[in-house]
Amino acid sequence: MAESKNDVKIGVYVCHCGSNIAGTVDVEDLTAFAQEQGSVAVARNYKFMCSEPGQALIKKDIEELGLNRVVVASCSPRMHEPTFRRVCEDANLNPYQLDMCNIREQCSWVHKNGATAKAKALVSAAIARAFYLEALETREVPVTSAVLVVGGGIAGIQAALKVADGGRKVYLVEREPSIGGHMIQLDKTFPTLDCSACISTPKMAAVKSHPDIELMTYSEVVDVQGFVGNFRVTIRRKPRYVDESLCTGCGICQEKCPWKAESEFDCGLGQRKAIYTPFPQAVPNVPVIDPEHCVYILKDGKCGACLKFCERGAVDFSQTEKMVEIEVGAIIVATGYDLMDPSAITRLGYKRFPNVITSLEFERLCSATGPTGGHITVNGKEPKSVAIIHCVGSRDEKYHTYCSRVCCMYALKFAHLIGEKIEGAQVYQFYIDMRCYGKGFEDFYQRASSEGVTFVRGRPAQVTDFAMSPEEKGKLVVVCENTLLGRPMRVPVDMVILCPAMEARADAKEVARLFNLSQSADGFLLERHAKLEPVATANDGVFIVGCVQGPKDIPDTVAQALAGAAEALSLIDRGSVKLEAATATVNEALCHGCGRCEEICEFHAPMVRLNGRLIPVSSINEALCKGCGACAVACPTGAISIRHFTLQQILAEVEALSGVPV
Amino acid sequence: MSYLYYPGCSGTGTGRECEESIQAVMRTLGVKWTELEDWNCCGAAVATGTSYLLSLALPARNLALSEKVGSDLVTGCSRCYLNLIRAQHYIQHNANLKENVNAVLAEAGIQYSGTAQLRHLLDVIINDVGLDTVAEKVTRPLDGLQVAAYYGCCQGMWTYAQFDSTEDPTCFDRLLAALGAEVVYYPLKQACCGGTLSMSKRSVGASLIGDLLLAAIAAEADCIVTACPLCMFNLNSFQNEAGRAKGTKFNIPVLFVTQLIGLAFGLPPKTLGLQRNIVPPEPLYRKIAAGTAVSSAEAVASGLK
Amino acid sequence: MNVNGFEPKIVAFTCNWCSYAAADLAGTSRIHYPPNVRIIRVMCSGMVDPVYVLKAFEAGFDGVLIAGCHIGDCHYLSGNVKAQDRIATLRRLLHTLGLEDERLRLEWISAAEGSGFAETIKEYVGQLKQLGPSPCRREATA
Amino acid sequence: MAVQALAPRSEPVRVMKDPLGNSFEFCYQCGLCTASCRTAFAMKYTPRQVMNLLQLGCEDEAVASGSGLLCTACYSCTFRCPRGVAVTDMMAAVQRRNLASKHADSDIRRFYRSFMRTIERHGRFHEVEFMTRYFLPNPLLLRAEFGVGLHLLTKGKISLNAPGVKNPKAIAAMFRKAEEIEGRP
Repeated sequence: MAESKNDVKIGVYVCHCGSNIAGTVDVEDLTAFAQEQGSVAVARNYKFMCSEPGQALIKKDIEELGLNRVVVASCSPRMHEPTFRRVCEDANLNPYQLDMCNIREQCSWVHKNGATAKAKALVSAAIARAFYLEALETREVPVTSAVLVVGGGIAGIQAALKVADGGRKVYLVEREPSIGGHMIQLDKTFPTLDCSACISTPKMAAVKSHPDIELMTYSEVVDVQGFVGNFRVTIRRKPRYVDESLCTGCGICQEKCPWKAESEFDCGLGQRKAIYTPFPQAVPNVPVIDPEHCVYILKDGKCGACLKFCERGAVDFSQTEKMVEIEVGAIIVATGYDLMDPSAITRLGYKRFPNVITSLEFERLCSATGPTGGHITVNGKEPKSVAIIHCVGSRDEKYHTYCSRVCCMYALKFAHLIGEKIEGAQVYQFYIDMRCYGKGFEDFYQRASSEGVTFVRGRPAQVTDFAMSPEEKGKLVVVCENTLLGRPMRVPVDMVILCPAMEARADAKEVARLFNLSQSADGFLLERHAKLEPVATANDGVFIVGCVQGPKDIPDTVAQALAGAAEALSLIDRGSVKLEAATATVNEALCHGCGRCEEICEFHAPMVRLNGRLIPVSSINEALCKGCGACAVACPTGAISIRHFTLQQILAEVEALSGVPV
Repeated sequence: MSYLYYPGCSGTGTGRECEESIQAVMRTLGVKWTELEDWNCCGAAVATGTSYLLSLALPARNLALSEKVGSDLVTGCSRCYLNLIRAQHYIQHNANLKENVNAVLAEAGIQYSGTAQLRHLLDVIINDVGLDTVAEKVTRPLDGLQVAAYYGCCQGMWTYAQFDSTEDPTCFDRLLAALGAEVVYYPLKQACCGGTLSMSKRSVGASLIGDLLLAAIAAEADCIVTACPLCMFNLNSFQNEAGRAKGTKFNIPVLFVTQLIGLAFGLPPKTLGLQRNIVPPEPLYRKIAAGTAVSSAEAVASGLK
Repeated sequence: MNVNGFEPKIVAFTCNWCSYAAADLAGTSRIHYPPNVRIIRVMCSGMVDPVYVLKAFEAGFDGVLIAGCHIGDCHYLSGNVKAQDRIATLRRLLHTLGLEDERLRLEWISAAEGSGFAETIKEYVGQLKQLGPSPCRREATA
Repeated sequence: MAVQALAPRSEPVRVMKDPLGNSFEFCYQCGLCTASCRTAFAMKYTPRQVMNLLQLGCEDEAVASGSGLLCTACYSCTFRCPRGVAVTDMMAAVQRRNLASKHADSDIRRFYRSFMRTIERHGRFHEVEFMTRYFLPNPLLLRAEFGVGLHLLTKGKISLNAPGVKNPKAIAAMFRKAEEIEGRP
């Protein structure tokens, strides 16, 4: 913008903010000071600048005095910058020609003496910077009207359905042969005790039949390119060796397949065939062939029972891995959690004693579709007494410092189910704190307590088979302190259920890298703001929902899933995205095309390519640029600068700030 | 390689048989070491009860002495090892502590820099000498001998953290297996023996010891093997008291690990100080002799029987 | 030594997402601290060009504070790490100018650490009082 | 007998606040320390309760209870503590203060004192001197230990002339310096 020094007309507006500012800062003195600064056409103060009359005051000056810069000395820009930018826009002044000067949060509220002096310094700096402010254009780019949902657990399912019901195309990608996630493994759900399968299978079916959802199971996202509104995603589809279009899900192949393997779905408590669907209600109801156990694949050609018996000829060993590329405007990551393997804590005896099991294993034992048909038995024996140990690997700096949030409640649920299924069974809860914070949780706690559950407050040190009394012979003994009595306790039981921590997926790091997200210290993915942006992330257009963000129960997970859907919908329904105007820009004359900017940028915004005169120069993809400035600092020739935070602007601030004595 | 050896106070007294067997076995294994010159008591389990600083400075003096020589410092006593490694660890992680400790050491005209290398006897036998070498030296495999491997507590928590698992160490089992012995499942293998409580608070000490002995008997072990002179002393000396506490009579041999290794190597019991064991170990000899095809002549010659 | 009546002048480059927000929080929670510090808002600590720091000393500031999000929390993933890496080399440069290490300070202050921000400033002002005026400034005045 | 209600105290706790690892403030009372402790059953206050007393500022109560004396320093609690509290060091500190206080059991105190005295004098442990110091004042003890003592003698496990360090004075000097730096306990 060709604008000579004397064209610059700055208006300075000092806000009293009632007495919040005026009580400490001499606003009259400050206004007078501002008036004397170069290029300042007018300086005024007013009780409440953000109020209607205050805004009108500024608008009037812009229009009548032809101001082309505005400095508002009031509260934090994080508070009212949007307000005053709108004021400028209304008066046909480019919003980026506003500078805010924070004389409340960072001056009047934190100082007594020297507040006015500091305010002067800040104002002079704002004025100095304003002088160099440039009008910036916010660009808009169209948005691809489709959403990718990664992960087919209850979070992914709910998000996919909600977006699709909004009439938008959804791609749902699931790594396993079927959707359903952890929830479909559960028996009943707290606190309402409705059957997990009964409430989730209809949702799974709805996904399958929804015209706007393209379901890709047994598939993984391998690459993500592009930016908010315009992602290009590559998906690897693993060979199923069964043609989804032909298979009717009759199940004859599984019946006839002679080769067995441990069932992942049943936590290894049961078995499945080499060609299998993880569970009867699988969606899609199309088996996969597990190459690790299929003898046809291992010893090429031997067996082939499935081939012979499939009437539709759906079995197809010629299938190979396929790469699919899709374009979406938004991405919802719902990859869930892993259950910690408690064998790390050897003293609790998991894997040493068959009757020490994890919560998930117990869910399978309880489930009618489980390996025992819903009978709680280990080696055919029904336990008469059960110990449930909370906080295994949670709230423990040796493993995970956080609380896993769901264990207290499902532990109560377990107690109830045991009482239901085993006449006169004795159940002990070993807890540290009962955390029943949710809706209906406390009632459930009360109910469980009334059902003859024994609560022992104390973290057990050991599960041992060393009997110190006749009663302990042949039992597992839980050793702990009853912290309410201050007495060591030994509790003999027939079965021990461990409640292991929910932890970040083993591959959370790769997922974070893939979608350009950050992880919090505990390994879970990081939301943009803990309170106000719970599902948004540092990467615009990518949202995280469910346990990928941290341990959650089903209601919270679903709530987040729907929030994610809303975010995705509001993004693509806008049809276009405004791109940050304060982005990096390259002065081609200075650029040597060294590529330092390419290396340092986390968002792949800069790219060195030949320009019109076939000289290698860097250029910034403004859609990708977040305006963090890393490249500008890294640039050896100073060819790159950040709009709205230029070298000139900031040096001018420094200069001005130093001018006023402390 | 050659080592510095720190025998610890029990070596000349209550733990004499441990010391004798350690020397005999290490000689057989061809391990070269010299005794740390002018070593002092590590403070045992008692110094902490008097002064935090002393409980670190006493062991630190020995570490400092070893630094002068520069070779690895080896000890066969878990309590000594615990105190030494604890001092090393604390001083390394707390500059202020290091300053104070060195101020105390200055009185003895010495300074601790932190370069000392500390090793446990088992660590040396298993990881430096190696189980293969140990197995080669076995002339009288302990076939059929059922052994309760008693790791001990402070070992479990400190020693094994250095070269094995803290919560579930197995090096002992591997070592004894190399001798041909059958290591029984011993649920209390890391339970504390009560340390000095056996003397300072008998009623408690005796009951702790009683549990350890009961567990070993329940596991049908012919003997208990320990690598700590204090455990050795407790489990041997107080079987009567423990018996009274538990309403039974105990008479189960308790051997120091190198005593059992020595037997497997065919060393004469006397050189292993076995005659000093308070609970007579003779029943084991018969079992070993029976379990292996040795002519009675040999047996006599080597003093078995 | 504490130069009598010497009031150090500090410029703080704070990142928009964490440390600037922390300064705001100190305000909203009315936690007082010395007025010796003047804040310049940048989007990211990784945006602070060494030139700004040099300019600040040239302009007579006694101390420069660069404050960003804690490692791992950077709004731009790793801007703060970049800042950290840069500081080392910058320090060496300042040495050659005869400026003490303490005059350039790097702090991670999250948006939740209002009191942390105030404390940092108090502490830093005290430290600089001990240190006395910046050599550059002394030359300027001499 | 009426139990006096416990009131939290404000005076600073004197047990070592600077161990390696966290201090008692971090304890959240899960009881894993006690559960891992073999002697807790014999303590008036379990390790967890001792931490709690320290949190409440009721250190004297903890010291008087003598619970610290039953700690065998096996470190199970410290290694397992989910909050990284250096429980063993805390217990040792309580133990120190007990031994130095009027609450100390005279035999136990003498046990510790005799032991440390022999080390102060010789630089190494010296059975005979220890036993004389420990047992003589209380012949009953001697009788209790007679059996064991005899065993040790006959098995040649008591050295009548155990060598000490070359310069015992240096060790004694270390003792004095430590006391000077720390004060007691």
